[in-house]
Amino acid sequence: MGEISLKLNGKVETRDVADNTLLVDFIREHVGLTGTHVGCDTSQCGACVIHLDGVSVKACTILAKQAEGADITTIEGLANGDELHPMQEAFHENHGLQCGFCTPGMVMSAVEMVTKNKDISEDEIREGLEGNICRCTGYHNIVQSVKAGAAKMGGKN
Amino acid sequence: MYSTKYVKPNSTTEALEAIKSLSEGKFLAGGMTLIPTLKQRLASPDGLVDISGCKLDSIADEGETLKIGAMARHISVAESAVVKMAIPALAKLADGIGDRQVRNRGTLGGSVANNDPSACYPSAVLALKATVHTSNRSLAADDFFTGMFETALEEDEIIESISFLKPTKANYVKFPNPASRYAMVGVFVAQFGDEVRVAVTGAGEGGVFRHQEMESALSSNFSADSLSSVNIVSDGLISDLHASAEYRANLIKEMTKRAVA
Amino acid sequence: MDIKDSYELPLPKERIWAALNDEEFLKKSIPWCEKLERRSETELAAEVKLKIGPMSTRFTGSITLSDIDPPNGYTITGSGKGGIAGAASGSAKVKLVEAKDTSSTTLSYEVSAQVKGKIAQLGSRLIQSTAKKLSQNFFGSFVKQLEDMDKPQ
Amino acid sequence: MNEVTKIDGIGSSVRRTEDKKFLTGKGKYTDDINRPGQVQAYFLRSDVAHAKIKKIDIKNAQSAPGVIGVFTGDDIAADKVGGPICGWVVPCRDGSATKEPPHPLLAQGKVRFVGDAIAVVLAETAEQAKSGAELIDVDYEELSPVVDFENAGDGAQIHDEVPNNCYFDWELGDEKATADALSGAKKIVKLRVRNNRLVPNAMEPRSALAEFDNLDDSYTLHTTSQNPHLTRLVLAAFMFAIPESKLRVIAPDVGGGFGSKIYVYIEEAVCVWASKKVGRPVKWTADRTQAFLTDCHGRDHVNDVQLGLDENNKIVGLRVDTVCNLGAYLSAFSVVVPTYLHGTLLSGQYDIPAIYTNVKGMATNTVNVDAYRGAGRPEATYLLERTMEAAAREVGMDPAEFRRINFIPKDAFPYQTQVALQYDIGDYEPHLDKAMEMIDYSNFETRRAEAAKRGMYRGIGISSYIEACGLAPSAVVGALGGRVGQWESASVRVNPTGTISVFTGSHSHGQGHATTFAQIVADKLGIPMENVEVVHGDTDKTPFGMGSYGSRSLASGGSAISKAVDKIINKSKKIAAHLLEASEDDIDFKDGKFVVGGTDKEKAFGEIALAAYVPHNYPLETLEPGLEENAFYDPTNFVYPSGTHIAEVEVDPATGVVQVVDWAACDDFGNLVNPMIVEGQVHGGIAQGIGQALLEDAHYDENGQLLTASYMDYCMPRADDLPSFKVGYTTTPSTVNDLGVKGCGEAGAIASPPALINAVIDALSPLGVTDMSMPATPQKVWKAIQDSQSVAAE
Repeated sequence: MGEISLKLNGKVETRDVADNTLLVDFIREHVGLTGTHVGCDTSQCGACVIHLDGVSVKACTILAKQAEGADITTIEGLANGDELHPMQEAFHENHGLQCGFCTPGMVMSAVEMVTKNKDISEDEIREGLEGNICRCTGYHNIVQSVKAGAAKMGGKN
Repeated sequence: MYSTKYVKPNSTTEALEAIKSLSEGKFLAGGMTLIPTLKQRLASPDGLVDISGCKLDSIADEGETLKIGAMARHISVAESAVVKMAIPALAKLADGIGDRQVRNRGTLGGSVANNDPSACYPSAVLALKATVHTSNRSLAADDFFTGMFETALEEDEIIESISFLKPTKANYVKFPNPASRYAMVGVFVAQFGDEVRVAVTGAGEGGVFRHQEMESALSSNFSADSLSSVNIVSDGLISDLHASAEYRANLIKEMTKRAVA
Repeated sequence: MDIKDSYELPLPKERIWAALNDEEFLKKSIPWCEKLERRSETELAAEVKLKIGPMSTRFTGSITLSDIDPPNGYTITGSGKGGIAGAASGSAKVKLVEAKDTSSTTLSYEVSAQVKGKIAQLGSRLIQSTAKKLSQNFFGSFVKQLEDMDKPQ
Repeated sequence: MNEVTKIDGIGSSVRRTEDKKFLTGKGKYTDDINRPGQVQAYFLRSDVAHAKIKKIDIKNAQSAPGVIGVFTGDDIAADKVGGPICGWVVPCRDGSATKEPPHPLLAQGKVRFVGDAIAVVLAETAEQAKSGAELIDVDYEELSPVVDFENAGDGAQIHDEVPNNCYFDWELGDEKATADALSGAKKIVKLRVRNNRLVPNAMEPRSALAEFDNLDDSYTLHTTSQNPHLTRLVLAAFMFAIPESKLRVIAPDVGGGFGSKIYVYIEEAVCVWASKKVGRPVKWTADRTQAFLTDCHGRDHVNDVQLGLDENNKIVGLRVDTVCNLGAYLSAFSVVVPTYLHGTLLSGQYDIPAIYTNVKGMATNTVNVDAYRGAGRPEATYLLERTMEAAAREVGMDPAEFRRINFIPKDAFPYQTQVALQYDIGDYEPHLDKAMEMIDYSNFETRRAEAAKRGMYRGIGISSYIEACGLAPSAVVGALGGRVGQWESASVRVNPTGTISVFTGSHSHGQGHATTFAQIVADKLGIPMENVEVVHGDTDKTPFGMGSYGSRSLASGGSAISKAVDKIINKSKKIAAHLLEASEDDIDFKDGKFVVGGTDKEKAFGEIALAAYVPHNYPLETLEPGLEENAFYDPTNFVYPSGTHIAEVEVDPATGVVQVVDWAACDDFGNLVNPMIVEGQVHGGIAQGIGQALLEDAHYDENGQLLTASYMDYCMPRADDLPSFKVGYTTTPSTVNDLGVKGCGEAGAIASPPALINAVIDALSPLGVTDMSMPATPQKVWKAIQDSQSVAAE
C-alpha cells in the first residue's frame, strides 16, 4: 500500500492504493470514473485507452504507481463542459459508434493520432487504430469519423 | 495480480540494490509483456523495480555506432531524427512494433531482455552487430541471445544501452501474426560493405537467429534474385496454429526478398 | 506434435539404463527440478519451477515410469498441476539400442506433450517450442552427466 | 451517408440521441454499477474437457483472506435451484423428441467442457476471490474427450440422457421427391462445406450484479442481457420458482450482444442465488478469457450439398445433409438455429421445386453453441451460395447469369418454398443488377489483367442471400417447437404536456432504438423527436417483451409501437371531436393537428394531451381520461430481407494474403426508418462476415483445450483488415407490417462470407484451385496455391 497522487482530468486525485493496483482500476474503482472500459485481458482491445502526459496508453497495462505525478485525461475529461471535443462531435455526426463500449478508447486514440498528424490519410487512420477493436461498426464509420474529426481539428484531408 | 511491492529507484545502482533485496524481483521497463503476465497470475515476483527513473533513455549518434538507451520507448526511436538519419530501418522497425499504445510505453531494453521469439527488436540487435551494454559488462549481440526467452543476462543485471553499428544499407520487413500482430516472421537485413547479416525473428524455436545461407548469397550479390536458389529448411522453425514451419520457411525467403528489393 | 531425437553414447546399454532409473540422475536432468522423491518403484513425486520468459510457475506432480523393458527402454511421464496456470504433462518413449560391437548405445526418444487450462488458452504459440526445448534440456543434461561421469577424473 | 430526406421522421438519417452519453464516458454498463457492501464472485472452472469429479475440497478456500463463502453444485442442488432451459426443441426423424439433458448451475458429478463452472468463491475483492479459488482442490477422473463433432457418435457418452451424443436428428422437405428430382437431373453439383466455429466477442464482457432485499423477499439483477424479460421469466419460473414480481431484471447499457447475450447463463443465476445466501450484493464480471471459454459460440457446421440441374441449367432439386456441433449442454436456442432457422432458408432466392434436408445436432466437450449474428441463416446462405458459384463454374456460366435464371420471378410472390416458408414479397434482379453496377462488374476482367501484371491474383465473388427475420408469428413458432411467443410489446404514454414516453419490450445494445423508435413516434404524431423518450431494459418499467435478436426489433417492436400510436391517435380523435364539437368521423389528423374536415377548426396534439389529463371539458361518460396505450404485435409472417453482395479481392501468391479491395452491398430491407443506422448495421455485419471468412476460427485441440482463448490467437477483424464498403438499397416494402420494414441487423453477416470465399476461389481459379475453407488464412491460401502448382507439375 502507499499513497499516490496524480492529475486526472485537471483535478489532483490522491489515494492509498496497493502496489499491484492497475491504473485502470484506480480510475474506475478508486476515483469512480467508469468511462474507461476493460474489454480484454491481453492488452489488445483498447477499450481502456487514456492519455498519460499527452500520449495514448492502455490503462490496463500500467500500474497506478507508475503514473505517480502524471497528468491524465480520460474520456470524461475531453469535452469542454457541455461542448463536445471536435472528435466526439465527429463520431456523433458520422455514426462512429453503436454499442458505445469501445468508443472511449477509440476516441482517445483518434485524438492522439490526429493531434500528431492533422492531415492524416484513411490508411494511416486504419493503421493507427490497430490497438482498438470494435465489434459493431465494421470500422467504416469510425474511419469516417476520425477523418471528419481531423478536418475539424484543422487538418486538410 | 498477486500482491507485490513496487519501487522506483533513480539510478541503476539503486535499482541493482533494490533487486538484490528481493528474493524474486523483476525489473519493470515498459511493462508491455510483464504486466499482462502478472495480471494473468502467471508469475509472482515479490517486487517490481521500475527502471524508468534511471535516466536510460538517451539516443546518440556516436559516429560508427548509434547508441540507444534501454528505456527509450519505441515511439522515441521511431520518431527520432537521429535514428532516422543514422539507421532508418531501425526507426521503421520501431514504428511497426505492436500498436501505437504499445509503442508509447514499450522499450528497447525491455524487448531485448525478454527475447520473445516473436519480438522485432532482437533481429535488429543481431543484424546490426550491436553491442549490449549492461550494468556490468558489454556483450556482442552474437553472444547475447541464447535461446527462446533466454539471454546472457543475469537476474541482477540491467541493460543500460545498446550500440548499433551503422550499416551501409539495412531494412526490416515483417509478416505479422494476423491475431496478435507479433512478428510471425520478421527479417532484418543489414549490409556492411561486403558483409551482409540477415537476422530472422518470429520463426525460430530457439528465438532470433542469423541465416548464414542467405547472408552468403546476399554477400556475393545483394539482390532478391540471388535468394532464389537458397533453400530455407523448416527444421527448427516454429509450428503453431497460425503458421506451419514450412509456411514460415516460405515467409522467411519472401520477407528477405522484400527487404532487399 | 512430433518431437524426437537421438544421441549416440560410447557406453554400454546397462550403464545408461541404470542412469535412467537413478533418481539423482533424473533430478539433475529435469529442468528447474526443485524436488524429486521416490514413492514407489515406478513413481516419483516432483516439483518443478518452470520459467518461460516472464512466466514463472511452480508445477507439482509426479514422474511415472511405464512400459518398462529393462534394459531396452521405458516411457517416462511427467505431469503436474500449476495452480491457476493449468496443468501440463509430457511423456517420452525412450529406447536404448546397443551397437553390434557393444562399443556404443543409441538413446532415442519421442515426446508427446499436453497442456491444460490457462497455459493452453494463452500460450498456444509456445507449446510446441517449449515442449521441444524442455525435452532437449532433459535429454541433453542427462547425456552430459553420463559423459562427464565417464571422463577421467 | 445517405442524404437527409425528411426532418426527424421516418426515412431520415437522424443522428442518434443516445450518442452523447457514450461519447463522454457517461454510459452505464453493468460493470460500471456498484452497490454498497457488494462482494465479488469468482468461478472456479474446469481445465479438463471431460471428467468425473471425484472430490472437491473447499476447506482451504473457505478460510482464505477476504473469502465470504465458497459454494459448489451440492449447495445449489440442496436449494433445488434449476438450471438453464432449452427454449425451442424439434422432433426427430424417428419420432422421438430432442434429448434435453440437465444443465446444473454448478457442476454435479461431472464436468463437460473446459470452462464448466465447479464452484463459486465470494470475497471482499475480486483478487481475493480468485486467490480463494486457487485453494480449491478438485480431484478428477478424466474421461475421453469428444471434440470432433462429425464423429461424436463414436465417442464417450457425455450425458446419460443423450445416446450416441446426438441431441436430435431432424429433417425437413420431401426426401423422395428430392431423390427423384436429383436422379432425373442432367447434372448434380456436389459440395462439402464447413462453417467455422466463431466466438461472438461483444466488446463488453458479460457481467452480473445481484441483490436481495430481505424486507420484501425480492431480488434485483443488473445483467448484460439482450432480453431482460426473458431472463426474468427463466430465472423466476424455471430456476428459482418465485413469482416474477419478486425479481427485477435490468439490462442497462449493454456493450454489444450478437446473440451471445440472449440466454440466461449460469453465472447470473448463481449471483442471484448467492445474494440471498450471503445477504450481500454479489457482483461478477467476466474477463476476456472467461468470455472465450463460456460465452456460447456460433456456427460449427458441416454440410454435404447436392444440387441438381436440368439441361437449361435450371435447378431441379437440392439435398443438404448437415451435422452440427451444439457443445456440452443444450443452450436456449441452440436447437432452432441449425434447424428451423437454417433448413427453412435453403431455397434462398431461387425457385427450387424439390428440397430435402437432414440435420444432426451433436454433443461434444466444447462450450455450448447457439445463435451468433445470423444464426443458421449464414450457414444456409454459405452452403447455397458456394454451391451456386461452383455450379455456375461447372456449367460454364457467368455466376450472375446463373443466379438470374434461377431467381424466383418477381410475379411469383407470394412464393411458397419447399421448406415451409412462404415469402410474401421480393424482387431479386434489381439488387443483383445494382450491386454489379456498384462494383463495375462488367469491367472486372480488365482489373484482373491489371492485377496480374503486378503479380497478384484478382477475383470477384457474388452472394445473393435471403433471410427470414423479425421473429415472428407465435402460432408458427409454437407449431415448430418454440416454447415462447414471438410477439413484441409497446406501451406509449402521452404526458400531460404532449411529450411521449415509449416503453418497449425490445432491447438496444448498440442498434440505436432510442433514435429509430422515437422517429416512428415523431413521424406518426407530427411532433419533434426530442419530445419522445424511449425506455427499455428494465422489467419494472417496460411491458413484458421478447427482446432483441433475429433482426426483430423494428419489424416486431417498431410495429408494436406503431400500433400503440395508432390507438393514441384514435382516442385523440374522440377527444378532439368533443372539444371541437364535431363528429369523430369528420376529424382528420395531419401534421400534429386534429382538424375538422373542410374547416379551420383544429386542436394541436398538445391540447388534446392536456385535455386528457385535465378533463374539465371531456366526454367522461363515454371515454376514460388519460392518454396511454399498449399494443402487443404478433406478425402474421416473417419478413424476408434479401440482397446481393459482391466482393473483390486480391491474393498475393507469395504469402497467401487475401486483401479485400472492394465491396458492394445492395440490400432490400423494405422501408428504412433511419438509413444512417441501417448502413451502420450493414457495415458491422459485413465486417463480422469478413472476419468469419478470412480471420476468425475457434480452435479446440484434440483434448478439448481451447487454444484460441484470447485476442493473441483468435483473430478479430481490425480497421486495417477491412476496406470501406459501398452500400446501396432496393425497396420492396414488407407486406407483413404497416411500416413496410424488414430487418437489417444480420444481413451483412449472412451475405458476406460466401461472397468473399467465392472471390478467393475465383482469384485462384487460373491456378486450378476449386475449393477453399473458412477462414481463408494466408497459410491456407498459400498451401492451396502450392498444392495446385504441384498438381500442375505432375
